[in-house]
Amino acid sequence: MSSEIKQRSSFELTIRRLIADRAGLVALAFLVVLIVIAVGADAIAALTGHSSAEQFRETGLTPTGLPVPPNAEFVFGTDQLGRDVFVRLAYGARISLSIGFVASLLAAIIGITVGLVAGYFGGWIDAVLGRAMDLVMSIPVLLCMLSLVAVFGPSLTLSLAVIVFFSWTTMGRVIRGQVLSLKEREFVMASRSMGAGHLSIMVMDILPNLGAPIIIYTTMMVPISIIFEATLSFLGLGIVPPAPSWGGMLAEAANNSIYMFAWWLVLFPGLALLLTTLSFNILGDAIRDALDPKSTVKRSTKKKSRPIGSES
Amino acid sequence: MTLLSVQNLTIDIPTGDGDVQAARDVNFSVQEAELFGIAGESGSGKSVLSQAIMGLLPQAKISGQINFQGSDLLKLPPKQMQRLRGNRITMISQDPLSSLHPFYTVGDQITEAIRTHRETSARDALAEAIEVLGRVGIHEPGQRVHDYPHQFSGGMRQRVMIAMAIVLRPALLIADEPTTALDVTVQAQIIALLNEMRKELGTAIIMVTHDLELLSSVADHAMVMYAGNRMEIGPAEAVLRTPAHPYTLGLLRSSPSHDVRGDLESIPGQPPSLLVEQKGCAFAPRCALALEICSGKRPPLRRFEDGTQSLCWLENKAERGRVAAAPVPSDDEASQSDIVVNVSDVRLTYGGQSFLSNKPGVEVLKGVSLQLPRGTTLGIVGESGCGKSSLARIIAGLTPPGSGDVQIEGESIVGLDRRAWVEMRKRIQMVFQDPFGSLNPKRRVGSIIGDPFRIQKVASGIDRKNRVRDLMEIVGLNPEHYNRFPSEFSGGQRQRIGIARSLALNPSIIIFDEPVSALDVSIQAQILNLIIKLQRELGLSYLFISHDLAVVRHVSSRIVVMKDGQVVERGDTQTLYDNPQHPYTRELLAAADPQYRNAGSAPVVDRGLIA
Amino acid sequence: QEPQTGGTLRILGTAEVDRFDTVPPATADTGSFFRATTRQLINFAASEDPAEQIAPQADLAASVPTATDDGTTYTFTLREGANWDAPDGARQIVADDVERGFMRLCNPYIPAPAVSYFEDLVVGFADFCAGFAEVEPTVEAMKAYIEESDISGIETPADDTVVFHLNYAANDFIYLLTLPVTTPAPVEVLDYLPDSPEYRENYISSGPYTIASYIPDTSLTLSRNPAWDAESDPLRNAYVDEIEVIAGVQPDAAMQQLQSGDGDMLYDINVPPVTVQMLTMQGDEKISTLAEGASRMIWINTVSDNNDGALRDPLVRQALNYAVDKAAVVQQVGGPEFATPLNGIFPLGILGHHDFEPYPTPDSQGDPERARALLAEAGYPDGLSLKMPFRNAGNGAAEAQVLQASLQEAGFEIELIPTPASDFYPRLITNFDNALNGVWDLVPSGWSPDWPGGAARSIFQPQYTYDGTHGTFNFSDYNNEAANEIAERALSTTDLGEAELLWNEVDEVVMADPPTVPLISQTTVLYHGARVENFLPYAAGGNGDWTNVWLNR
Amino acid sequence: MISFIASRISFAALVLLLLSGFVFTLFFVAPGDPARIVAGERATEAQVAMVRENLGLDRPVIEQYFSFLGRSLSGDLGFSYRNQQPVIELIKNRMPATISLCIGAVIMWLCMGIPIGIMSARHPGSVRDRLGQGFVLVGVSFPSFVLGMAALYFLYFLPRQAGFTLFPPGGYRSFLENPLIWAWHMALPCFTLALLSAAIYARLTRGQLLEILGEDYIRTARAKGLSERKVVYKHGVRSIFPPLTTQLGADIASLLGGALVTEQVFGLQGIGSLAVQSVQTQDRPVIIGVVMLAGFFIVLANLVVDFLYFLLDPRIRS
Ligand SMILES: Nc1ncnc2c1ncn2[C@@H]1O[C@H](COP(=O)(O)OP(=O)(O)OP(=O)(O)O)[C@@H](O)[C@H]1O
Ligand SMILES: Nc1ncnc2c1ncn2[C@@H]1O[C@H](COP(=O)(O)OP(=O)(O)OP(=O)(O)O)[C@@H](O)[C@H]1O
Ligand SMILES: [Mg+2]
Ligand SMILES: [Mg+2]
Repeated sequence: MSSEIKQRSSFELTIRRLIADRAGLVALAFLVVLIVIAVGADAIAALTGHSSAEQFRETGLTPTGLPVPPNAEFVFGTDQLGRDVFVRLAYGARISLSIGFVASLLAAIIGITVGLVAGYFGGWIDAVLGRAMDLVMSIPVLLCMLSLVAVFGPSLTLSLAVIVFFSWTTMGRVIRGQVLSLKEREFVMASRSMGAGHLSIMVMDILPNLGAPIIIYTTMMVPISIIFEATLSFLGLGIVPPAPSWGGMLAEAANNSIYMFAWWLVLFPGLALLLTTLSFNILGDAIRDALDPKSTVKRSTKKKSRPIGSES
Repeated sequence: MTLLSVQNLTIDIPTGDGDVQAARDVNFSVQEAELFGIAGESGSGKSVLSQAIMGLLPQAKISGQINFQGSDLLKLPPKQMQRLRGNRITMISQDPLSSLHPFYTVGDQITEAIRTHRETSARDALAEAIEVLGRVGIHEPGQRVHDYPHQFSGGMRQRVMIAMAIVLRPALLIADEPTTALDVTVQAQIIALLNEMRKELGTAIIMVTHDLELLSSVADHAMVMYAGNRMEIGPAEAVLRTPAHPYTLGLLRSSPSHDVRGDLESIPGQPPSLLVEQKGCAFAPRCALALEICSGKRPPLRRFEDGTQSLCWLENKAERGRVAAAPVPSDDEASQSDIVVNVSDVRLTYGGQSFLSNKPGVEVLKGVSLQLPRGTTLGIVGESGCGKSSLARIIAGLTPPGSGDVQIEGESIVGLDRRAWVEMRKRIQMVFQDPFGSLNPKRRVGSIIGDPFRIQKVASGIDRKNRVRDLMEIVGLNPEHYNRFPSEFSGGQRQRIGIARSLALNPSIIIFDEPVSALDVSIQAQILNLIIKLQRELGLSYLFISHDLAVVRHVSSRIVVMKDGQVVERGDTQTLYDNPQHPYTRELLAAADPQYRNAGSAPVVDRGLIA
Repeated sequence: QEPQTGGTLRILGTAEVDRFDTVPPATADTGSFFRATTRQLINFAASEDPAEQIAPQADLAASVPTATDDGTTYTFTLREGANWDAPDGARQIVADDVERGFMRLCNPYIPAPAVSYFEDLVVGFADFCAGFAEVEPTVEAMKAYIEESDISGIETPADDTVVFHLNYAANDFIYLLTLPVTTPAPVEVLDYLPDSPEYRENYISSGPYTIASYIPDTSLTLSRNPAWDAESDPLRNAYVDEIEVIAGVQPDAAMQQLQSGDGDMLYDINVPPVTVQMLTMQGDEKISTLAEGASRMIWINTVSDNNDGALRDPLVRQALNYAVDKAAVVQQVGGPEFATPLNGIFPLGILGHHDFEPYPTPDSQGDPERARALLAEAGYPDGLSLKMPFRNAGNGAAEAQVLQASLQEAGFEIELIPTPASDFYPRLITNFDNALNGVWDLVPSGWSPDWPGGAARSIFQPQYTYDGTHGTFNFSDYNNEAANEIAERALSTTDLGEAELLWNEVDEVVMADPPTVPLISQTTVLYHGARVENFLPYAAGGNGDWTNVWLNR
Repeated sequence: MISFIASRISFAALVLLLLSGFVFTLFFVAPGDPARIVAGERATEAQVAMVRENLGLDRPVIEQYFSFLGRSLSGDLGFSYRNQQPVIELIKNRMPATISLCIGAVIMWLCMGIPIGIMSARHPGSVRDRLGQGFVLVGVSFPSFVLGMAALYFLYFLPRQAGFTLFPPGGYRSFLENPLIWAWHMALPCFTLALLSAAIYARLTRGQLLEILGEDYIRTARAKGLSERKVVYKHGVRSIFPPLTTQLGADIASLLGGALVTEQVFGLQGIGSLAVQSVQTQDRPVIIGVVMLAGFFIVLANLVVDFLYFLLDPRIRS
């Protein structure tokens, strides 16, 4: 019976530690709320009666076309086209989060595959893949993005492709490094001595041990991708209007100097971006701590004690 | 004169899971120029104790007294403690490889120690560093002082650590397992060196170790710890020849001795968790002589005439004397002609073949030949780096030999195609040194042991599960623990998992590559017993690799001695012991025999230390 | 307030002054620079009065001549004391320089697009250009050709007299002569390729300022031209000593600097409507407006087979005209101060503009019902799906979304395609193949005439006529013989009043079969720093006149 | 070492070759027409054709590419379509601003990230730790254009409106002319750019240092009787330099990207804004020049980083 309880204890412990981390929990809660908002953006639109692209030229704009500040009808104010910022933020969450998730996921998959293969096989395969990673890292990202968009025109797919193309290398390097040391571990040798093939070793023996870096780097990559998209929007290379993304909203506010007048156009998307990034980072930290009990012990032991350094 | 006296020392280390009670009411004292030994299983609190004396446990809750030269170290302000540390009290630790800063030269690190405590010019400090390096036996210290730690061998690094520890002529030197990470031959030299320092400088030495044999030969007084308790203390001779406490006795009985083969008497079970409050005797659950009272009440202190004190309910010393071990089946019964492993003139060179570098490769194996008859054990000994593991990997088919041939049951394994190779796995299996590293930490034990079935596509589903449970039973694991992760097992249990896995496919040959060197003596005995039992019951043939002669001797009927990639001597165990032919074999034997390690008579050959 | 001389005028821009030479195509903003360093026969005065802004004045010419020979001959006398800042000292600008200037226009190295206005008009110019096109684009070959050839329609009987002979009467010829491309050229420039680094290094100014230093892409400093004689120049006062044009400043940074007094004027930066409204609210009076004849419209692709050629049907195009909410577009760019709804092809401030509403909607807010009805009548009761690329810069995205919103309401499903500014005209729109292949259905576009005022030709000809060779800015080869015929009459009459009526008629004829949806007439809003006094809009530069402001120090 | 440098240089050459090929193809795959931009929007087809011929754009792509390669080998990157200046000249003019920006930012982020990381690692879990990490996280949470604009608005515009000057509005001043003014002008842009990466370094420092403080050799240092300060700074911090160096190498490419936006916002005429400008005007020779230059610098910086690593870690040295 006790064995039944203990069966899951490693996973359970991780979850317990995760729950014990209050900051991590708050971050997680925020992200969950955000996802709910993103998924339920249509409901929000229905609730407010404002769609994301609808322009309220009478109530949402002054006669000279200035946006109106937060009020009863528009809780977060309107933008320069008289659209409801709140509703657009909700839809923006959808797009920004999808970009974040999809880009990080794709980049993670590529990075993991390449890192795994390079690290595991070593030799010329590693040399070729390693150089390929170096090559990608030697490409001035934004410059090439600029050129690419100049040629193909901006689109969500292109933004995604570029973000993915330039961000898988981080994961690839980390994974490769880990695999290099993992494949020297005796349990790999043990599998080999039992006749396991390369694929079996990579998938059954090495991959399960990469959980921590994969989760940590993927969570870190999500906000980075979201911000990257914002920068692209600023340079006019982002997604296609009238679809809103947070970065695009910020870029619109920035581009027409409208932020000097309409603070709400910067504040709300900025806040959304800030909280999301913070949450992902805090969550990433929390997961890392939870996955790596060593660091938890270290932290919690030292938390209670006086700092090592104080001498007086 | 008493240099250090520790009284009622209790140490609690707070962790996320609760307080670890790493030391409980420990008392002892150390005289000037004395060698005081502390022994005990892993996790018994030896290191915590020595760090507490050094004042390196700022986060711990410490009570009691540590009197050093008249002042209580626990009450000393941090600044003053800092002044003592590294100056009057110094420390060398177990792992010389990681205890030196990799980015500073050896000289820098020694002069830093000097200049922290004494006003000297950099130049004088360097001269002093060179002098002390010479004293610990580093050749050409004037040049080597500018080298980085990685340019030194393990033994030399430990010498540097010692140099750093004695350069300020401390009153007390704490050596926390100073030789565990080193080769037997190097070990002997380090011990000799420490003894010499003790005599020359009058430094008292606290030596922490779990090598009881070693302690009995060098220590003046010895203390045995278990789960944070001082179980026994007294003159080393007395404690280790006629132990009072059942725990000490158990430890001694678990050690493979040089003259007896057969089953060892191991201490069953494993040490308790230090997170749990101890009510009675911590050792009670594992103690063969336990009384009812043992688990309920804290045992009293018993004093004996020979000066030993023991923390035990038994009024008399625990029984001394060995149970006659069941004899290992004689190899003569096995037909010498049925050779299951035949290695002929195997050579191996690492590197060198690549066209990118024109460096010559390192020749690791220089023509090794050996035969393993069916149902017997062939022991392979040799110092670290002599190519034992490389040889094992070649025989196991994991590394192709550079040249030469390996035949398993008459079939060459060189140049097999993938299918035949996979098929060959069923005949020969391997058990690895590190019970922590050889099990995938992220997979459940059931699936680890079932791996051979999965890989070889032998059994699946319920069938596989049942077979795994059977295997677990064979090696003495609770089949209920099928779904646990390796981290939930102790070292000894993990090694059992490894053995169970190697048995899965009913191999005829198992290669053990240092299967017990990472384990405590008590656990080691359990595993050795298991190995011997399995051989008896399943008629397996073993290749047994170790650098510990006693262990090899205990299990093997024939022994091969390797040095620098070559076999220098071979023969059946008894003959080899009684009449070693090769000087290296003699050296090994000498280094392993405690009688040789006493100061003065140590055959200090500086071989291997100075590269 | 008394004018003050001296000081350095700081002009902020995102891009640098793109051309030093008047021949290669330049942005309209470069007009301000040309104003300071070059002189033309005719020019405009800097003024706050909209009428005066577009009245041609004599610059190099001693006076504005009237046409003779039924409007086909113009005779100019050059002003005395108007000098080149030649390497060997000041030298009088002569008639040959004027002709040389025209000759350089069709050089084979990098020709001036505006040459098309003169090629047919000036006698013998077409032949000259045809010959020039055969010449190697090297300095030597081009110099030789210019030196040995002649434009028969430009006579230089004396150093101070130039006579232009036209193939037909053109009542806007005087306006054409205000174009920077008509700047005379000194003999020295023949030694350099047009606007090459050597040309820039050896710049010869004729205006009150000349180049003191130039760091490509970063800054351009103008200092006083010693050869310039104030007496000879009625239009420029040149109060400041130095003019520094600083490039690389982003629009909102520039606005901040202007408000803080760290900058004086803007170069290629349009004042964002929001900023102007903020400033107006704060009671800032440094705001002025300038009507240059700029307009915005939606071009309709009438040549593609998209939607089975639905857009070829005039009914559908009329539906589009009914559908668009022009008031929203006005609101979007900042309200009535900045723009007025436009219903014809000629914007406000252009000779030919008149108030008419061929497709009236309430308050210009669009009439979706009417549009739907027309659509249904044309056979598209379920509406149409249309692709609309837009220029993804500045106000482009906002405008496109406003248009999308009102068109959507009338049953037009609009797919927006953001296009980088660098691609929009050069690659997407002016490439006729894209129209043919249906890459776009609608495209929001803008047009400014090459000169202000009597510029109906500069609006009608490039956009609404087709003579067999594809015109770059006539995106779907629109042609209307009736309109062409009326326009010809409007151009050749010497009576400007009659010309105006004829142009009105042209407008109506075109709009009856609309190739476009006119959106708004735009007014440029100008702003300057607090130190700047006497800020007078200069129509041909689209900004305040550098040569007439002074600094309040 | 020599073979290492040689392999690095040949890799650099390969990178540049591939980059140039990439950019070249990119601009030929699409029917973008620089000739039209040069000839002017209102030029006729005939005029555009004439310009196209003069620019050599009518020749086969391969031929253009190889003639470009040939010329660039001799250091000639061609002329800008836009203002006909030699590309090399343009880039040379723009270098000081970008180099100042990048170096300044690197120094600033190291000066922010490492101390914060050290502080955090010394007191993990403390309020100071959380605050430090929070501060740097704000840096990564905003796109750099927002940070830059906020910096300009709050640190230049508002004080200026209030009647005093805190920071200049942007623009680049030569270091050689007046280092103080240079520094004053570079402060905000460098800070903006630095804030982006400071967080990464603070966290890296924190993590690495925490790990290193648990190493045996740190215990040795303590056992020597060194003060805690010395233990942390001399023994602990010294060990985080190699991993930091590696990170630095990996960051060079994104640094250039960040510089691009920062230059835009602060009106610095550097390589980044040159790139934006050239892309906007399809100034192909300049784009190719800039991309190749950037690639070259990234490879070069990585070479330097490798060399630094080599100097910093004696284990690799021998
Ligand atoms: N810093 C620490 N924080 C929490 N627990 C600790 C710490 N250091 C040691 N312990 C625990 O204290 C107990 C005693 O550890 P210690 O290192 O003294 O054992 P040891 O006798 O030296 O063993 P070994 O022979 O393996 O070195 C162990 O249970 C260990 O897990
Ligand atoms: N993959 C490898 N590449 C290069 N050299 C190697 C490799 N594996 C081992 N060596 C070297 O070969 C020699 C023999 O190694 P091996 O592991 O066989 O020694 P060993 O006798 O098993 O030592 P130990 O007792 O430490 O396990 C050593 O010098 C080692 O450094
Ligand atoms: Mg220990
Ligand atoms: Mg003539």
